[in-house]
Amino acid sequence: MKIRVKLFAMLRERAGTGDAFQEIPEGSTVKDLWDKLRRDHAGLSGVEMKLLYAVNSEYVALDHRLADGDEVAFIPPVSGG
Amino acid sequence: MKIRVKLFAMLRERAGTGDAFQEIPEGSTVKDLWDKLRRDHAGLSGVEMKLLYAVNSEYVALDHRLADGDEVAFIPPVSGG
Amino acid sequence: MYRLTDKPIELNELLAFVGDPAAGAAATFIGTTRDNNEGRSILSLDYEAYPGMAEQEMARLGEEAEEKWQITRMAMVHRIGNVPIGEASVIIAVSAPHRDDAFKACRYAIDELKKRVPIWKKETYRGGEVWIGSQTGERFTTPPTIGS
Amino acid sequence: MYRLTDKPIELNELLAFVGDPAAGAAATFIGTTRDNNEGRSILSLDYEAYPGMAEQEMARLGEEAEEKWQITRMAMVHRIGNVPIGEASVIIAVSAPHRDDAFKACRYAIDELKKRVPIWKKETYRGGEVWIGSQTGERFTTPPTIGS
Repeated sequence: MKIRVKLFAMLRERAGTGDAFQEIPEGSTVKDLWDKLRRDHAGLSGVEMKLLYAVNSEYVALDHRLADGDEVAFIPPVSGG
Repeated sequence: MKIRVKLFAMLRERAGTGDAFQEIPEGSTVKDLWDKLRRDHAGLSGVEMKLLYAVNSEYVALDHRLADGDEVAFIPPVSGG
Repeated sequence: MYRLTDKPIELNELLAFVGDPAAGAAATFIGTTRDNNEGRSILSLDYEAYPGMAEQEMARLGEEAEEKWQITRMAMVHRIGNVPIGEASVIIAVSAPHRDDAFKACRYAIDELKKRVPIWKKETYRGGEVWIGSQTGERFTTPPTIGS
Repeated sequence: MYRLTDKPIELNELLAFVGDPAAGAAATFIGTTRDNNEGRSILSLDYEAYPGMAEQEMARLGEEAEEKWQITRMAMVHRIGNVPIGEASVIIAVSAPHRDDAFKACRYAIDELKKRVPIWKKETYRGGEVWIGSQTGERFTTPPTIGS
């Protein structure tokens, strides 16, 4: 499946990109995608902060199953205001 | 004693004046002044709303004793905002 | 800044007054004149104040707010005279390092203003007018005016 | 009106949007960038957002406020990109027939925005920068950037 990955703030800086496509196997979850990103980007492997996850702009749980064409956002602790 | 009397809003309209001088005897209280005003102005005699009283711009009780030159305000229920 | 004015209140002026590089939050309250009250259509609104004492009471409740919360600055301006429908009759602005203080102080200020600052509102309807706060059981329209 | 902008936020635009002859009260919150945080002098501030989702979450919490309180209209604009010290990073305006609803809905909106709208602030100090919210125990300055 082809997934669009959005990274923000510190995650974006650590990965060196905020917007990329990833190929992942059928049936993958948000967690599978995150594990893959951490393997691919050394800068993400040390991330320990609590993240939130959004698929197509809706918050989801880490075990949410992805579909082809999904946009997945990894959301570090927000600090707007 | 010469006292300056300030009346506002409905009291002012009922008395026909908002700013006047009154001569009252030495030792008079705010209540004495109010009783005199009610005798002088038919429009004030029927006033039943709860008033507040200020002498020289400070809220006082009805039995506050007046001094020559005081400015006494009769304050109907406020409705600013 | 505690002031009465017979001109439109300039919110930006209040905000400039309370603005401060150390204050991260500002809360404001804007009271506007409505076109109706309890189902009756309002034609016009007039405010009267006791000048001097009104500003003094506003400043006093500002000081009380400063004792209760950590605020940077407060501004409060009330309009008097005729206020066209939909325009601001009162604006309060409060700045503070943190929003909780700004909100609470702003709320306190408008609540206390309505309780004790000597200002009165008169609503004019078709066929009558009422000094708000002074209504009696008799449901008067225009009260008789007695010469002094 | 739920919006991101990279230009100065115009409070008057928000107030015009929420203004209504039936609404007697408007509460606003203005968050401004401060020149310091926990004793450190801030040189500059930058905000980043997840466009699309940020506006959607703002609109959602506006709808929640409408369910909880009787409000007339809400407007919420957050600035992104570099925000000079002392300028507004966020403004929320809420109109309502009565002030209690306006205050509560405005407070709810800023509290919830800070909890869940996907926007991030980066503070730059002399010698380092920090994404607020993402600080770790190690007290990093500029994090290493790894190429993709």
